[in-house]
Amino acid sequence: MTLSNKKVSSILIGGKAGEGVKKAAQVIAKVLLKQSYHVFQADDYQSLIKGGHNFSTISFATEPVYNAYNSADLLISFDKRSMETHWLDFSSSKSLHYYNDNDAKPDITNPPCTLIGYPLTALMKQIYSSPSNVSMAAIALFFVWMECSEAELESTIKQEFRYGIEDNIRFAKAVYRMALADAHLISESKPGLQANQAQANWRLTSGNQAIAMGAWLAGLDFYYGYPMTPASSILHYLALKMPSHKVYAIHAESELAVANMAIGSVVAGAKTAIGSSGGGFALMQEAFSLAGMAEIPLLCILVSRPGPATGVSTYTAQEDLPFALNQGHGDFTRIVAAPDSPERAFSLAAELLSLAWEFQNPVILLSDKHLSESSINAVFPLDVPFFQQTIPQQNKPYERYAVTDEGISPLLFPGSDFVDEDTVIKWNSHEHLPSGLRTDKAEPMIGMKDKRARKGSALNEATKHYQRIAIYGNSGTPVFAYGSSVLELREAQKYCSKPFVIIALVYLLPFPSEELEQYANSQIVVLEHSVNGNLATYLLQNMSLCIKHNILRYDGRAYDPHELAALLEEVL
Amino acid sequence: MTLSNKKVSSILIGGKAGEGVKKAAQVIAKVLLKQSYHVFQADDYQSLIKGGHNFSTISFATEPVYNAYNSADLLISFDKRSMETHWLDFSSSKSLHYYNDNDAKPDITNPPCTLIGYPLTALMKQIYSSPSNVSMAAIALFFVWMECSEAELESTIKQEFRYGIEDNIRFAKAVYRMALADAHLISESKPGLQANQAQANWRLTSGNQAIAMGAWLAGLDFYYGYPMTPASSILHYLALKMPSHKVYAIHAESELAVANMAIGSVVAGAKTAIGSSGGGFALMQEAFSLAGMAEIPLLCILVSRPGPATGVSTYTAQEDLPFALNQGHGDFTRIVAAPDSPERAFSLAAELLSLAWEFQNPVILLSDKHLSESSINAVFPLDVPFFQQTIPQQNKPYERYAVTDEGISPLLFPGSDFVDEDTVIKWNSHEHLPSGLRTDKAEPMIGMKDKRARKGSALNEATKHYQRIAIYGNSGTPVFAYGSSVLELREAQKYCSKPFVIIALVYLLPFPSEELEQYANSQIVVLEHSVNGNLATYLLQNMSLCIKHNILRYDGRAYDPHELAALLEEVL
Amino acid sequence: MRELGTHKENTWCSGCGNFGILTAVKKAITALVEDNIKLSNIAITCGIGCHGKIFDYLALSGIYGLHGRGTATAQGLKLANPKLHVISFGGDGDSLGEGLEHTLFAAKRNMDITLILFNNGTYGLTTGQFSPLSNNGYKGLSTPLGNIERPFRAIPLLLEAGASFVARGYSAKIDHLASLIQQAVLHKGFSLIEVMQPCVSYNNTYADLNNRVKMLEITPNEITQSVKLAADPEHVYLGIFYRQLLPVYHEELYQNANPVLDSLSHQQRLELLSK
Amino acid sequence: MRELGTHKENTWCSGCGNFGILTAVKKAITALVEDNIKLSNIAITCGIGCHGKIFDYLALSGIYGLHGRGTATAQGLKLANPKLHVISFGGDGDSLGEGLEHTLFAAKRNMDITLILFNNGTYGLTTGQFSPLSNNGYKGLSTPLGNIERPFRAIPLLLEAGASFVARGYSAKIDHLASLIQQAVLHKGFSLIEVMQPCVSYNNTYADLNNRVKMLEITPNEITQSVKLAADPEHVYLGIFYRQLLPVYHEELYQNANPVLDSLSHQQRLELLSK
Ligand SMILES: Cc1ncc(C[n+]2csc(CCOP(=O)(O)OP(=O)(O)O)c2C)c(N)n1
Ligand SMILES: Cc1ncc(C[n+]2csc(CCOP(=O)(O)OP(=O)(O)O)c2C)c(N)n1
Ligand code: SF4
Ligand code: SF4
Ligand SMILES: [Mg+2]
Ligand SMILES: [Mg+2]
Repeated sequence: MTLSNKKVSSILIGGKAGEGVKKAAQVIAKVLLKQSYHVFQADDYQSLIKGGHNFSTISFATEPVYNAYNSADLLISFDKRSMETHWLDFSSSKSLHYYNDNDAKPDITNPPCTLIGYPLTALMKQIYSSPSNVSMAAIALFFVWMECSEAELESTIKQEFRYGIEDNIRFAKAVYRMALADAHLISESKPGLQANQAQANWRLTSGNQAIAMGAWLAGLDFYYGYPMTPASSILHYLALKMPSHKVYAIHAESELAVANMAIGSVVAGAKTAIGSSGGGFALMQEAFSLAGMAEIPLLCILVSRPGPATGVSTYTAQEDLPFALNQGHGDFTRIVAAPDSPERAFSLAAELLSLAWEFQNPVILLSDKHLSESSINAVFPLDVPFFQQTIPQQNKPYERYAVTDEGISPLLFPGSDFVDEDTVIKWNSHEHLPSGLRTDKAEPMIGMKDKRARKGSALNEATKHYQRIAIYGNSGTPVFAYGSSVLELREAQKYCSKPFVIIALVYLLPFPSEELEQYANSQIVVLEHSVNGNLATYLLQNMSLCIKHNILRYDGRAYDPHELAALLEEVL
Repeated sequence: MTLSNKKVSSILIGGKAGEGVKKAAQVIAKVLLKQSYHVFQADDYQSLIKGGHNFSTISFATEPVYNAYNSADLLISFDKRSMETHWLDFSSSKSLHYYNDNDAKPDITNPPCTLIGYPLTALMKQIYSSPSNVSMAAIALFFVWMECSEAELESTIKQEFRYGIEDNIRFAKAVYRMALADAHLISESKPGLQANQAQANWRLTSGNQAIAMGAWLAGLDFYYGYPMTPASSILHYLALKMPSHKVYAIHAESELAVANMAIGSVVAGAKTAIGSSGGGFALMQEAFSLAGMAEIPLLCILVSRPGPATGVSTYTAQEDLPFALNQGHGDFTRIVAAPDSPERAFSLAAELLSLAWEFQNPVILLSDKHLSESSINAVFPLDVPFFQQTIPQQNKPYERYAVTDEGISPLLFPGSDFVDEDTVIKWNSHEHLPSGLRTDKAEPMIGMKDKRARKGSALNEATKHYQRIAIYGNSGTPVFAYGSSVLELREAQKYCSKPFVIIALVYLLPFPSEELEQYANSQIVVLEHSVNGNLATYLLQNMSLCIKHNILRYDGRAYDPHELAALLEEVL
Repeated sequence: MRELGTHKENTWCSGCGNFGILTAVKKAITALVEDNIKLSNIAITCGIGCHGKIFDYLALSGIYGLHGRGTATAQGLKLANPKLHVISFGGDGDSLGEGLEHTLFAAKRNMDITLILFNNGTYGLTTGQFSPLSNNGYKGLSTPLGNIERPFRAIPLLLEAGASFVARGYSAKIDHLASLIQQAVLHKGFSLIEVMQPCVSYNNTYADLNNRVKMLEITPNEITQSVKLAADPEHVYLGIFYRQLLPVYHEELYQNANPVLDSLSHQQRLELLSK
Repeated sequence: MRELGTHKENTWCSGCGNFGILTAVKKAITALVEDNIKLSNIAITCGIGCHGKIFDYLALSGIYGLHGRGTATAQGLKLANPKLHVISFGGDGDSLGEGLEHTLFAAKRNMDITLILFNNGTYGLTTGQFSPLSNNGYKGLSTPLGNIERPFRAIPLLLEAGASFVARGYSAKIDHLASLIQQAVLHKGFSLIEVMQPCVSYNNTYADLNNRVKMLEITPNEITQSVKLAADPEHVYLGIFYRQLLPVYHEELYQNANPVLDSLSHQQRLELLSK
């Protein structure tokens, strides 16, 4: 293959829920990754189990890819709905569109792209004795397109699928051969990319997987969750890792249980995280406030989707910023940080869990569906902090909330080996004395509130040791964003004729004033997925800026890089 | 009686929980009110049912009294603890201190005040066959001090108590006579105030009662609550009014039930309110967000106490501002307003309920313990808005979320007389089409979010028709505050030698920028009951100001007017 | 009678038991209309889950509520306007997990509403995690090694909580189910119908159910008998397990008043307040 | 053995049943220490209410949790370190109202913790509103005309949910109660002790209880018998109604592992991740 003028290629697979669209895309992404392509896989799906219309996109290149493209080079449609949707929306004359011509033949004379139909349904009927799996066709067609061998196809399927292997291989091969015969028709669409050198430590990783693994590396013992898209996959992933990684993933009866069980586990000394999307997170607020009061280190993961209420469950949004920044009632210190890439999701989860433990405070990791559920070829940064519990100097008697200069009290856990019979460790949801006994007296109230405030200031200071903002680009208008919007911008940056610098807010609270000072009074652009322009408002509330334009998108979808580049050209 | 140089007199009653301290204070306040004194009654109590130490203060004058005083003219102690506490803390040489000398005789030679003990316990033992009631003594002693007749004492007791009337009267009279014999010792402490003309429409009203009645006048049909101090008395008060006022007060199984049952009632057309303190309010967030999405008019009452978590349940605080301003996940319009007096609590509850209905949006009334549980001689402003449901022009088919220019859709309720068999009224927690059917499509998402945003802008505009800020004073440094802090300032204003103007934020969200413009770039002082200075931060985030001083108090107690005046003199 | 369906695309998996329930609900509603119940006096609520989608497929008024809170919302509707016949559709995760408290309190109060419980033994919509009614050993994404809990028994639990009408139907026995629904709605007090609903994607119980279902011959007189039959290890009995008339909450609260329809006018309130 | 009390002023009303419970708990703990249970391996939790104040009066480690969430917190403690004997103190409002779901799920899971339920039939701390166990007709500030609900039956409800040890004590029968607590803590699995606790301020049931309490002679073999005795309309039976050994949740989850004590080191994690 030769290096063409096209830098990034994209594959789009569409079909019904239950047809294995996402799985096929994953397999394809993994194959590409093995060939040392950088990949970005995004899945668009609806809140239903079978039927409807799902599609997945894999964009890949020899350099990093930060986002998925709408305009695909290779389109594969399992059904009529997919075919019509993607063909009309995203096809170019150079695209190749494979479709299932048992489903419906397009009724058009001059297709906008190379259009090849195969009788997939009929073929499956012939071949399968077990339940059929049309997603094999996507893999096979991809192999033809990529000029990979039939043997590789076979071994890939063997590796990636557990059931009905025989039939799957027979079907995949049949499709492969059929398409190979037409290989002469498809050359124009081919990726024509040169692969890089093999990258041993790449993994196809979603944002949620990275969060899970980053927290785990930093010592995570327990994860409590209740299924809620798009946070559920953290629970699912850790549940799978339970036997091998000694991390316990518990699906509790509700988010209220999740948060309060988690707090119990922390009191017993376990490093613990919880997660949900907006609606479930809302139910954890009282416990979040308890974590503030009782000085419970707890990593809380909020993965946003469009709201309010149940909203749109399987799409993306950044509407929860003010909610995340102001979780829980009462005065205590909040920390909120948002990863701007899956790698950052890994390091940030570790950082935040460690900060939580160092300062005995809850922390929030704010992500969004597009970041959490999209996958890339990630390399995990392993040099992340790990909070090592030291056995505290035990003043006798031990006081859970001993008042110290920095506001941080020594930690001990019931049942731990370092605790003798006389030690009493009392955590409390009421205002309390240093001993952990409840109080309602004025003076101890002031003392304890001051202690927590001092601790909070130290915690805010400590965030400065980490990378609180990230800057991408060299010159031009600053464009502010956080979360997956940063990924959108980074990919669009490749195409935008007007230069811009991306200012990614990794730490949102405390507001990274020092790092952002350089932009004071600048003319900036803000990109976010909300109606209200929450990020722009938040920026204006915390520094002096002139917002030239606030790009707001709130239809649950991520930008196509070209579309965003064009938009930026207008507003920069 | 003659008008003395002392403008405000105060009575302080201390005793154990269960001894009727608060009830005695209430009776005394009512008697004063009947004599046309302005009163302010504040109750300091702990989270326990019997024992401990409670005290109530009644400050009164011939002009309005906005707060209670620590320094009392008349002190009545039922037990040793009260005697010692109040005597040492608050007595002046002109004070008169009655105490129960069966409990403990003070061991001091030169008391700082006139000190008179009576053997109350022994007397009760003699008199009572039924359970004794020491609070009668307080009423009797007050009657002597105020030079009211024994007959008036008797009729007051008859009116105010239901059980054990005979014994109560006998005991009260015995105390009265004993004290009358010592009347020559007490003249110095006497209030010496001239009563005003009788005010027929005054009622002794707490902030919570005013909220309840204001909302009721504006049409309240249902109140759902779950007990939580200091919000519970709204539930209790309305439960009492149920038969006479046709308002239904339901104590549900939890705050989650409260909020979701309330939403159900709104869907059936009932004007509905809910209330709690921070911890319970936190549990209502998901439903609050549902109200935002489904366009549910709902009055939500948040009465603050010190947090975080369970905090200090029976004291006051203003720590919940950021939490109140950012309730619920997802983008929708929030309205938050805080009464600065019991009268305003009445009008604001009515205003907010009407705004909620006019714009089909949840609203938050933010109060605090000191405002909600203190009582004054209030006059209810009856000219408050009342949202009159009009039968909407029914486009056929009816669409619950019809897209309109102002963003407001016509309201109809299942089961109402105006609904025919063909009308289908669908409210939805998901993003939805105008029909109320769920959608996850990009275009209708945008349409509906835009509609709600338009409605939100109109709602924000509409708040301008109401008094969004209140100004007290003519000249001097502006001192900003909200809630009960305004009351503290108004009373302190009487004594502060340096002039200041109180700027009370009644509407907190939308931020009353227009009204506050006149203070742009001023040097101001901010008073609030929080550690973090949330109000100061909020002001700075929304306008350009120079905060000379942020007075923070966070021990759960309100300021004494003289104490605050002195403090203000330092910082103004 | 007008159409009870909507134009919303149905997104249940083909073969899902929910289709049978939808048909049964429509039949029951049709029968209720014949019983002189007005469509405009029926209100529906639901939680979030595959079951909840029935809200979109029925041209009836109501509110598509929050996950787990449908029964609370239903109670609020009934209290505000007792003229309404309120039907709440709940999932097993929804009504016996996230929203367990509301379900049990609705029963405790004998609130005059009907809960149709879609028992598919799984969290369908969120891709098949175990539910409070899943069997021990059930494998799902959150329990890849198998569910280590034992299931609740919906009917005995609700009976213990105070439900005054308790029945079980099967999504594949549409006419029987329709008749249960009709009776449940007509029952004055809290009625539960547990519907055995195969989830073809995550918990396909058709074969097992078809083997084990059996019609109850009579409604037992003794509650212990109801419990025993409902929990029979061999058969999945279908029918009405319990039915009793007990005071209903809204009448205990305000007898025959109707809070919404009798709501005091502004004038009446002003007068009362000025007294 | 060291002192089990603290210096915190006791603020229960004099005569409150809670005093008896406190004494019984101390006795039970003393006995458990004699059974070789270490004080440092006992952890307590509670909700908010008068009952919760016991947390301040016991020199034992643990967390004073949120209203209604004590049982959830207790489960988290146990799961993290199964060496701990976890005792949760719950009010009737707390454990069967606000936190009903956690209580029933702890039972369902047969989580190896002990719940001591302070049944005073009222919300004591918030000034005596009706609770989920209050009788019909009970008058409180939120129900001035009388409670229109009927109470849950704590023991039958918990049995139905799956509790494997269920008992009832009386705060005035301290030794008996202490022995129940001791046995409950030693029981492997979820144990409930419903303690009849007169609230002298809002629900003084001493006279009634003293009249009606009766000791169970034996623990029934049949669960239906347990339910019948627990719900006896005439007598308030005291004793153990049910006891059975069933798999406990934490062992089903990780057998004999101890998540906290066996937590992987940084190095082990790095190695595993690099594989
Ligand atoms: C507060 C909250 N938590 C979680 C979710 C995500 N969620 C949606 S449906 C569902 C479970 C569905 O299970 P079930 O109630 O049994 O319904 P089914 O899909 O099986 O019909 C969950 C957990 C949510 N919508 N809201
Ligand atoms: C979320 C929340 N809601 C309400 C409260 C207020 N509250 C404190 S204790 C209590 C009820 C106490 O009743 P119960 O659990 O029976 O305990 P008891 O006082 O009777 O021992 C309530 C409602 C709270 N602390 N938290
Ligand atoms: S996932 Fe199960 S319950 Fe949901 S629609 Fe499919 S078959 Fe039905
Ligand atoms: S209110 Fe009742 S439960 Fe609470 S301490 Fe007093 S007597 Fe005990
Ligand atoms: Mg289900
Ligand atoms: Mg109680």
